[in-house]
Amino acid sequence: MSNMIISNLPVLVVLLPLAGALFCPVISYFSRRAGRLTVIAFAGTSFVLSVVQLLRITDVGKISYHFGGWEPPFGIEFSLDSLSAVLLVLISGTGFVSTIYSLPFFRGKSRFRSFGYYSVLSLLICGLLGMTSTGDVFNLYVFLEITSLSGYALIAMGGDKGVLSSFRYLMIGTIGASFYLLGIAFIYGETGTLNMYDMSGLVGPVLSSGTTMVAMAFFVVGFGIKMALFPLHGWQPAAYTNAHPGAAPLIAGVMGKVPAYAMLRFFFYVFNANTQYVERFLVVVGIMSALGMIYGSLKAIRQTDFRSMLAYSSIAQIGYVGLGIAITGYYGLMGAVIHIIGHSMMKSCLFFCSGAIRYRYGETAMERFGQIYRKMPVTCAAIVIAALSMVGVPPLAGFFSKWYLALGAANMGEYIFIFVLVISSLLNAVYFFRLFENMFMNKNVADGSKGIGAYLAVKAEKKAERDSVPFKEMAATKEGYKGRLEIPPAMLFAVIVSALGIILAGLFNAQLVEILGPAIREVV
Amino acid sequence: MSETMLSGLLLSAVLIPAAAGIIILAVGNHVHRNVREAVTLLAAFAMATCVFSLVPAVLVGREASLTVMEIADGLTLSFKADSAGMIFACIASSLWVITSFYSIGYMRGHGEKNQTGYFAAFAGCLCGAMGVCFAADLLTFFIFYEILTVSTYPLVVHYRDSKGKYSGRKYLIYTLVSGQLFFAGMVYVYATCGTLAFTPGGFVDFAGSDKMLTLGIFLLMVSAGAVKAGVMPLHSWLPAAMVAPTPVSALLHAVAVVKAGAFCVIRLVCYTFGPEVLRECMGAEVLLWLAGVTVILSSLIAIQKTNLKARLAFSTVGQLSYIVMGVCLLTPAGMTGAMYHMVAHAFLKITLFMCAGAIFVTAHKADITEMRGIGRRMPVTMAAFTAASLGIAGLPFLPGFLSKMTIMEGARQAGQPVFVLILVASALLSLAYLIPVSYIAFAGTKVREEYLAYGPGNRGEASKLMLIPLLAALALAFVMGFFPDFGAHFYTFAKAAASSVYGGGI
Amino acid sequence: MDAVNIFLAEKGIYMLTVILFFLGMFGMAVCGNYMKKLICMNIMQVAVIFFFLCLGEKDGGTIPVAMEGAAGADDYVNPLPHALMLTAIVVSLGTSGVGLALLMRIKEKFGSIEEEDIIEKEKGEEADEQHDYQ
Amino acid sequence: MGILLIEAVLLLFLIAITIVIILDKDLLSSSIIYCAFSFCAMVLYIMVGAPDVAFTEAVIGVISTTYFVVSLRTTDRWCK
Amino acid sequence: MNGGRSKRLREKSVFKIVGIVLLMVLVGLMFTIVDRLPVIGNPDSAPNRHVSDYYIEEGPELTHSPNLVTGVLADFRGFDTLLETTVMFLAGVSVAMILSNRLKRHWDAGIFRKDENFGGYEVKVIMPILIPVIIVYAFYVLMHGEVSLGGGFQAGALLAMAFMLYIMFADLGKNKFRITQHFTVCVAACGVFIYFLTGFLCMINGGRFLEYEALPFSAEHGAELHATGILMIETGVTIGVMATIITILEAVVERNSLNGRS
Repeated sequence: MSNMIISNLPVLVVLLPLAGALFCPVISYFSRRAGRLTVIAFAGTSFVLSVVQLLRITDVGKISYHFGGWEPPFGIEFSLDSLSAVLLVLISGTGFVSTIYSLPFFRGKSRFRSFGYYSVLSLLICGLLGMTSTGDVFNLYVFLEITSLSGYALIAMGGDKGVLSSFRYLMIGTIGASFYLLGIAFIYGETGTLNMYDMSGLVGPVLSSGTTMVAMAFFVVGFGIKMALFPLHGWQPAAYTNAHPGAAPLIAGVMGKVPAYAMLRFFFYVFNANTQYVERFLVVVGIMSALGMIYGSLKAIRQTDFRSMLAYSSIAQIGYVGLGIAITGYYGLMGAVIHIIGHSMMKSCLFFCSGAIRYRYGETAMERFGQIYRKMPVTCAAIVIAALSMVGVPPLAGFFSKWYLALGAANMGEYIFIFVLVISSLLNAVYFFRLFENMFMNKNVADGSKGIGAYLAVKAEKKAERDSVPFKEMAATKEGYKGRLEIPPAMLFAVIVSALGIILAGLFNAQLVEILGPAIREVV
Repeated sequence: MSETMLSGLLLSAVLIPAAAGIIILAVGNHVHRNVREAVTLLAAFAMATCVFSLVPAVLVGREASLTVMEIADGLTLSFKADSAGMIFACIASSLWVITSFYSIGYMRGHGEKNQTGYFAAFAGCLCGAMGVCFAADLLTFFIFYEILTVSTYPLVVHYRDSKGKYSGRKYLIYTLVSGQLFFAGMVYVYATCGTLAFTPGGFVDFAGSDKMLTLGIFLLMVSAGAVKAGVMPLHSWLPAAMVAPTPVSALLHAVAVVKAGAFCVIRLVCYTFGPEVLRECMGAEVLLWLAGVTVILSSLIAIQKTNLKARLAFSTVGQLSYIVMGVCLLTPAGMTGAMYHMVAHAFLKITLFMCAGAIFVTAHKADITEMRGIGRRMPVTMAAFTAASLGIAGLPFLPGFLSKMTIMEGARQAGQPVFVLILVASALLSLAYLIPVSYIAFAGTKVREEYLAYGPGNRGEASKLMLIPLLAALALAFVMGFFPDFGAHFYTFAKAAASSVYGGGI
Repeated sequence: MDAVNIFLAEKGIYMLTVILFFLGMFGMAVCGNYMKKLICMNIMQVAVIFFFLCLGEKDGGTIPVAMEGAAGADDYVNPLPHALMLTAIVVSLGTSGVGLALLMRIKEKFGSIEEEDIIEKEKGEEADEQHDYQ
Repeated sequence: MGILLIEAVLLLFLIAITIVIILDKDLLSSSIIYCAFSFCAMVLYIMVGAPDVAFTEAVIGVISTTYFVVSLRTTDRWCK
Repeated sequence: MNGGRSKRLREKSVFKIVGIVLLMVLVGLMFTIVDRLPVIGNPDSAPNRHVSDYYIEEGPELTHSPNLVTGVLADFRGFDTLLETTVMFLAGVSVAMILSNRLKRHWDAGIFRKDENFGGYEVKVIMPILIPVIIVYAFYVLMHGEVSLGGGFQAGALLAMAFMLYIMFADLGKNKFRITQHFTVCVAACGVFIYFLTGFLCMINGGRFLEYEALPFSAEHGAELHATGILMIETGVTIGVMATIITILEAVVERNSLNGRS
């Protein structure tokens, strides 16, 4: 049994969340909680297996899994190296934590409504895991579609404004996916194969032809839309702001990063990045991300809503990753990957805390965050840690990705990028310290009766009377939050884990660099 | 002592304040006040013992070094206790003990809110300061430098009112911007020189690139130190930070933040760029003249300030520029004088600030004009104030005198007679802005009616918890004046550091 | 006329597909009505699918079902694009299904599916109501 | 061979249909025309030699047109 | 009001002109690019040479399915089709979730009968004939997936269409068989799970995911197993697609009747 698991690790890691999503509707026919718990159990197993896989890859180096027993160019192949293995652990970890985090949002909900959210969230995790581990170009398209569709659904579940922003995201997202499909068509027209490794061999002689250029342009636009790179980010602020509070950490934290990883894999592992043809596109990506870093931070300064501030800061942070891709040196790439890992932890931690504040006080405008640290000390500590890490204060994760990016830029002689890095982190400092001022110095204390928890309690009470079943007392009540802990234990677990993740990613990033080293040195 | 013992002491010196900060933050509100204060005091004593037990080893020349972990690709978080670091560490740890007692008295006396945050941030600052002293390479130095910046912010905005908010913003703008410039310079240095480890005499050599680039990179990096040390164009956050409670100003101006800025200049000038490179690219010249101007200008401004704490702030700006000037003279004597002036200024300035705090808490007076005849009510405090101000001015038998003389010797060695004049002029100016205060306190003719009641019989002295640390600091200063090598052998360390950088010769 | 036919046979088909693709995208951008945007989106996806199929075409190749007569590789059309395009068509159905569901919710909330009315209503919106979320 | 290639004719017809849909004011007629579009695309796929894809396109075209028409009952029928 | 309107119209027309100009530029650019593509239909262009020869020559023997497209679809790139069915299931669940934030009332076909006079004589006679034929045809298409045209999606869609016709025209009064969205989503989940199970069985039996030789059933030679594997997959796809289309239809129609306009 165990060698079956070990030999089929890549598939199990990706498909367990899918199995969870399929079981959830059937099981929740019998009992509401069992449906949710199956999804959490499957996501947990997938996380454990991805850790086992990472350990196996650190000593084996590369794993290639052929579906249906067919050799790669003919069948589909999962190709995993240390780069994708680390990302798999990150995605399944964040996914597992956010499934637990969303439990309190569904207390007292009808059987039908609660299983839907959980199976869509589980499919989002499966889509993200698949996008990271696939080695086949068209397979990446189908996983991209799964991720986008579950993204549309989760954003649409965030209320009426969420529906509108989800529709706009659907429009632009489909254009992005069609561009990517056209890119595949052009590359398929030139090389005749769909397997990335095989394609990297065949694309060499054809690199200078016009069609490959267009294919690269379409990839840049397609992935640019999906990862909300600067000029193509129209959909992103509204989508991240109005997403469902339980899914916002996963969407904002990880869903924006995996297309960036896919772009990195395309430009470095399929088209080798040192030829001057690819260089042109990387310069374009560099300009887009540099402008994005400045634009995102400036817009974030002007926001009053906490979530939209974080959304605009995500545009700036994805610019860091684009910068790393444009710098192309060993350190540039390393900086991009470390920033993907660091920033997804920071952003999901901030969205966990924003969801917790919304659950307890129902507040999202930053002015009304005054004195909440008295009642929610752990959440505010997590916000401080994540914000300081975003600004780039040394011992935390944000500093070290900036360090590698700046080092890569200095080695490559592009000093303008260091200047942009400095400006962007200063602008970050402006709006994050303004957040601290609002949190620690404002006098207007948020009142506890408007929180989502209270809202759920009221509805559950009405429902209990309707079904004349004894109403089980919840921690959140009409008058405010009465629980022993500051927020429900599931949420507190998520906040603490992500805050610890930031600290550990900061302190132990040298070990992370050692693990990622061989995979990146291979293409530099 | 064995090698592992030394590195163990080194690591614990840095970790104790951090652990104390975290404990206070986590447990502070749920436990009785005294227990929380006990944690601070315990941590202060433990750190002081760790640092002072390192002194004999470093005196002998055995540098305790320790690599904690690999922090970035190819770079390690490593500590090293060399003589320059020891001076700053000993000042910081001994004064933390004194300031803790003082701030307990101040906080209790003044009935401050959110004290837990205060003491935790205090411990955080000390952890940053310790890291800055013992850092063995630029990256570790920058990490703890930023920790110091960030953990001082809650102290500056302690009163959480609008005034506090604006001075906090000004503080952040100056320190974060200069921190990022330092970061950019450090990246360039690592990219070109391949290493960041401090070596006496400097390791930077931008082969081939022209002088202007080296000057540019040097100014980029030294701006971080200059901001914290309050060199003139970048000093305006320091008076603005006077909004904070007095123990914080004491900490800011004597123990941690400002000294860290001066120490950063020392590390950059002597251990990173090195005297030859700077002499060639005129970097030290620029800084030298800036410091000179600062010394004169700040003393002039101090004279006009009627608020006692503002006056002391500008006096700090001036005194710190002594240290920067001493280092930038690029002569062994200059460096020794600068190092020792750090010690002298620390003990004397903290006494002045404690007096100002005591006056504020007991007599609720901040402005000098309202202090006519306060000597009748608080003779001991005002006597200490007068003694310390004489020490700052450079009276013999007080440490200020020895450090000023050495810096003058350094100026003579460097062939810059104009700076000798500047030093003498500033000594007189410092008398000009400090002595009037004690004159008003004692010999003032129009004594205010509220102090008439006080006479030799009844005194309205400050509480014991504030008076004892004040007198202890002054006593230490006096002892330092007679025996420069008392306790932590500050003067020998200064000479050892100078000789290691300039290769022998005082 | 056959010169035109030859040109059409070789490259003309691609050009017309490209026109159809950009027309679909242009329709999505210009049409004010959200329903029409959805229809244009489907048209755009059909254009992409057809473009992919043209890549696999062979002169003289029959449909990709193995018969006794034809044995070699030149007798059959390339089956790979067909397999891929089945997926793309089903994906386009899924996307337009979700789009329509969103459309119905937008109609209920904003009362119309015209871009201008929605933008006006959206601006008039005061702080978003906290708890209409699922 | 006077006439143009079959595929070219069908493509021109598709382009014409798209222009009509863009300019049309009545959404119900747009949906019906979209069904014609789908049928025409099916014929195009057969011409290119892809019967499987044509079969799927025919079926899926009918179903998506049904969705469009059914959802028209909620959303309004006339557009600006 | 007219001023506002004309301003908006002017804006729109400017916007349209800019759009058309942009369209022209893009299409012109694309023409130059498309020139470099291989000529349509020449047999030795890259896509027709490299991988597709293997599919055409070895395909029928290895996958035991003369229909090459189903061979590629279900066997060589079987994983894609699993993901695609998941996309369908995902679309079904998300539509059900998005349109579910209202109190539930089960709808009936009345919404159609009230408007048009559906009860015509022809409908009553023809429908009972037509619906069974569609269902039989659907099963034919499913079973013949490998031999001739057809496959999971087409069969599933046909069954869904048969269901639609049944709901619209047949007289529901007689039987009280209530189909809730939760039920149809569960059926879709079971369909996709059958597909997943096929792959999982191969994995348990020692092969790779979706490696049909490793299916635990007994068969004379490998190709037989391929055929059973493909058939199992096709049934899974059919059930999944059918149930999803019905879910989306139910959700959309149910939303109509709740709007009180029916």
